[in-house]
Amino acid sequence: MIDTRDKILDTNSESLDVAAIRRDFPILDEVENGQKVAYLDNGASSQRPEQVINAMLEYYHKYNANIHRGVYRWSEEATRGYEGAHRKVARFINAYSPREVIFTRNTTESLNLVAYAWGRANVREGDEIVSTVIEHHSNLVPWQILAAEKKATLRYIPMTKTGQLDISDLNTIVNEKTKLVAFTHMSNVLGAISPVDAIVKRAKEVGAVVVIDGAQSAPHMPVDVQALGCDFYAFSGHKMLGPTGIGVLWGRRAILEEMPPFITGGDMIRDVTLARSTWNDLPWKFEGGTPSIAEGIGLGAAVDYLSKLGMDKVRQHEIELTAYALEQMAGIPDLTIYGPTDPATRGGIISFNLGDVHPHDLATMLDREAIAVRAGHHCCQPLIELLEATATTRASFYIYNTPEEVDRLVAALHKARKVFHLD
Amino acid sequence: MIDTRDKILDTNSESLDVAAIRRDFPILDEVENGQKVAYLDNGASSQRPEQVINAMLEYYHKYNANIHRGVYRWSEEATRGYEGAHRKVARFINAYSPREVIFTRNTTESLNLVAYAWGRANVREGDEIVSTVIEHHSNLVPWQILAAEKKATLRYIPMTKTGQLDISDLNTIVNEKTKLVAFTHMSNVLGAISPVDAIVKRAKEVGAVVVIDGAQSAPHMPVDVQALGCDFYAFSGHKMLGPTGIGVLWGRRAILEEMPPFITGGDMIRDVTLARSTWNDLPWKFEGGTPSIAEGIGLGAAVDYLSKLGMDKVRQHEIELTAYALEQMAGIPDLTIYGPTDPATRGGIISFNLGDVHPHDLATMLDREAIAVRAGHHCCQPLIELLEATATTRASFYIYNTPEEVDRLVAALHKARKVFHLD
Amino acid sequence: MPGETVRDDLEMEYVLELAAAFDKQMRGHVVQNPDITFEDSNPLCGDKFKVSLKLNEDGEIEDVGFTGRGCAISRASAMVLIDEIQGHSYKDVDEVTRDMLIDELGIEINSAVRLKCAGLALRTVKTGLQKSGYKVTNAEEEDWAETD
Amino acid sequence: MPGETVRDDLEMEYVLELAAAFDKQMRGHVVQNPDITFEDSNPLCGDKFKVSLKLNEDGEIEDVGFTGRGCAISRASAMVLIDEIQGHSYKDVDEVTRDMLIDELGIEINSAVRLKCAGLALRTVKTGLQKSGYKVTNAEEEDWAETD
Ligand SMILES: Cc1ncc(COP(=O)(O)O)c(C=O)c1O
Ligand SMILES: Cc1ncc(COP(=O)(O)O)c(C=O)c1O
Repeated sequence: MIDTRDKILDTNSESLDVAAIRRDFPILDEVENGQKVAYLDNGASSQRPEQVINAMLEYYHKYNANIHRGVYRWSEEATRGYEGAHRKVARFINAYSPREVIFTRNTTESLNLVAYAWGRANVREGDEIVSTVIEHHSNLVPWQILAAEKKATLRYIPMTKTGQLDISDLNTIVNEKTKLVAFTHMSNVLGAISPVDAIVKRAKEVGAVVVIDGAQSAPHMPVDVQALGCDFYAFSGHKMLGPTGIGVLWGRRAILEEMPPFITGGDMIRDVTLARSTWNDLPWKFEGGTPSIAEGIGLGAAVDYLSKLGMDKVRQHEIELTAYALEQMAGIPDLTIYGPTDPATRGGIISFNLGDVHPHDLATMLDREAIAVRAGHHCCQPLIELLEATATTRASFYIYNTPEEVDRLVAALHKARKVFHLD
Repeated sequence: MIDTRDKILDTNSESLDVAAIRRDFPILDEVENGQKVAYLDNGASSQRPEQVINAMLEYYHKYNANIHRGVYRWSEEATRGYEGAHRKVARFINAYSPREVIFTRNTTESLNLVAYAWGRANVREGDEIVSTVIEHHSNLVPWQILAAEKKATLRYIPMTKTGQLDISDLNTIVNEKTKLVAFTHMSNVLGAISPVDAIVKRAKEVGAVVVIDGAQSAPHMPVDVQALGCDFYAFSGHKMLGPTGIGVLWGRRAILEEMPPFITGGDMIRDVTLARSTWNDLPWKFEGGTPSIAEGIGLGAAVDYLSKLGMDKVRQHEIELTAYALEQMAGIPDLTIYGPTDPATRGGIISFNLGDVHPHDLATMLDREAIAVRAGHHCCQPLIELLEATATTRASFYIYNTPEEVDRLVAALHKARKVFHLD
Repeated sequence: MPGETVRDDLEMEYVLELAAAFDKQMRGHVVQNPDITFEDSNPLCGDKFKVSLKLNEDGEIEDVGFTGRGCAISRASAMVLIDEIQGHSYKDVDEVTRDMLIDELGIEINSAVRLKCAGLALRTVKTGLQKSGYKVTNAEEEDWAETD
Repeated sequence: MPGETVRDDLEMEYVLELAAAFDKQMRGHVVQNPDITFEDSNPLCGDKFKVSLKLNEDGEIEDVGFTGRGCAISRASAMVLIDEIQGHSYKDVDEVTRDMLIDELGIEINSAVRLKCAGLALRTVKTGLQKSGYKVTNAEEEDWAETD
């Protein structure tokens, strides 16, 4: 165990320089109850480095203006910054062109965009839509609504006992009637990384469109939408060092060109008469109204920050930290850990329960130790039911988390056993 | 003329203390081509005071976390700040309850929310929807799409020669078939304030739902949704000192309760099973996914700032500045000014054309004088056609604008006559 | 002990005791011919309570039963609530607020989620009464985070 | 004069001259039996150009005509474009970029809107050629604001 810990601490290794990273996040020096806050709720939202905050400040202080239409320098610079952020994101996920990158509010809106604009134009009565039992509500409810509206059938890929998607019946579940397959790249409860290749291969055999929820993968591992082979990929800025209020939908150009628009109004039109309207070029066709300009610029800075670190290293850091945490937590009596056990097949998300202590009560106790975790159903009620739990407590890591913070979590869990009379 | 100018400059009057206000906006000291920028593009987007920027910075630096679900102080404070902003906005527009205040990205999304969620559930074949010929595309295109989808008829309230809505045929246009009437509170091209009372009265006679586009009114005059008598009221944060990425839809509670949701997924549900889902309380039912948290908090600070100034004074300042500008501009040969001439019936938006100089070329010339204006169709193509113009140049004022800036605009327009060989 | 704020590591102690008392009292307890049954849930975590209330002709609450699942805080505050309202007129429910219950638990509550936990039983009772036509204060407004 | 940057108040002078030349040359000019006609617009302002091109069997552009409406910059850059491509092979259109046209106008362009003005005629010609199966560089990429 000490090996893993030392490896992470060894700055000569190929790992991230966590000490240097932490200097970019002054909030991590905030103290609660006499201790620095161990922020282990990154699955919900990450912190943002000064570089991201400063990029937005610079916009507000130096060239604050609406984009596209202004005939003066501020507006020009704002346009450059906002359009440039699309280009940065395109490079980050290896999109063919920035025109395939649509800025939304968050993953949820990105997935709704597909359900409304693609779904309502392409799904018909009797068709099938496939999702999975492990999905976040945002990748589940929109398909329920679409299926109900179109009288289509919604089918679910089940889960194995070890918390992986169970693709043994894939060829039945995804079949000739399937029009769309939507699944998460990484579970936000179990950390499990999905078998993308197998699902995409099968979906493509039957000509279904593939939607990947990348909310938990884009921030934490290298993502190449071309290699994934999907048609849509959705993620959120606020989980990847970016500001709130900005998300991304990547879509294949040919599909986006064919799709009707979603949010309509200013900036997404080419020509409007009282009788009818025509649409602007991609991606503007899907970005109606004044967009989240400062937030787009902030997301661009977040992508710069992550790219500079290198997403391989980000992933490596989290594998090491997760391995260490799983090792340490294995020694805690009464602790149930959900999901796969091999850190190579999962992200830095660990959900657990301590005896029959309600996760809320456990999280409250951890909060007294200045450890910020999440407790609840994590917007995955069907999965939580399957785990036969009321809820879980979840610790989730990012680039600035350290083995010391894991140690504090482990110590606090030992202490919790006393507080809740489990010993 | 000098009278008006002096009145505005007289800090003993009931007017705003513009010099003090400007200190909150350091960007206004930025220099272009040797002069401070005269920012006269407020109709597109306003500047933001330090108070707003600092409120967001504080969130990012002191309590950055996702809302609602976190069991630790940061998340609790973020929740308080974000929910509190709803309460502030509710007070600002005199809503019955913060539950009637839905945060969106912008006016455009607010109007689309009504078109999708209310419109698709309530408009049927043969029904009629009424909009007007002066609308911003955001209050026009969503109704075109809704009408086309539902095979409903879209009718338009016309415009008078003087640039006011022409309500002489209102009783025919709004009739028993009318399900929804959508119109702007203040034209973003002409500045004209709409005859709200007459339209609302007629709409209510026939039982139609009334949607008011408040993008240009909420920032610039006192707004009381109860007094207006409408059912929905939409506006944008970025035009009223708030950040980008946040807008508001106010709706009457009883109507919102009946409506199906729009964006579905995390945070807007009460219970999710694989078979079906139920919805959270208002307004969360309409705020699916991680919201624009920092931006919501920023909007709360913007509303505080405006409330402290007093919206009556804001309006008074703009009436005075507009009166002064209209007086001064009347002396420029070849200048056509659109819209009503009485400052009491219009906001601080002045659209004009100088001879046959293309507005883009004129705006470029003004930019060389460090005067930031807008040129184009202002997202109102049908209206621009009616004005028999290709486009217009538009100057629009806000709390920090001064008579000196008007003087600079007027001087530059005189100069433009020479540059473009009109003299 | 009620009302006293315990701030050490064992400050959950009293809450856990109350929750255990709640579990014991509710186990197997069935309200006969309830006048009101109502289920509510905390959308933040999926915890749910179903309340059953028996009222006599004077509007006094004769019996209270809860089923469902909840954390220690929600169960403890339900226990306090039962003590407050059983044998009293439904009108007295109006005088109970979430803050009173939290005070009684003797803990400091640090998060919006936990506030909703502490208020779940009260919300369920109040909304149940309202939906059956009894006039009590609007419970849901307590679910709104307070600001300055 | 082409290529020279004039930075005083009269820097529009050359642009206005070119725009006037464009107006004069296009007035009443009709391309007979055009091989390509294509209309494009600037969604930011509603300005539109419709181009008509006549090509001979060698792929040389014999005649160019524009109708529609545009600001001085869009008309001036259309004038420069016509001079560049008339009498040349359609393949040479590939060598024309928006930046070249702007250089030729001798003005400094400060805004994304004006960049689109300056590129409207070129975009219309290139997209028109593309839609008719002629291989030229993708015009629309020039419409993307550049970063660092
Ligand atoms: C009258 C009017 N309606 C709607 C809008 C759209 O606002 P937004 O772009 O913030 O959605 C605007 C602003 O451009 C406007 O002026
Ligand atoms: C897997 C997954 N999908 C979707 C979402 C929704 O993201 P957002 O709330 O940013 O829309 C989340 C985050 O909560 C997630 O973890």
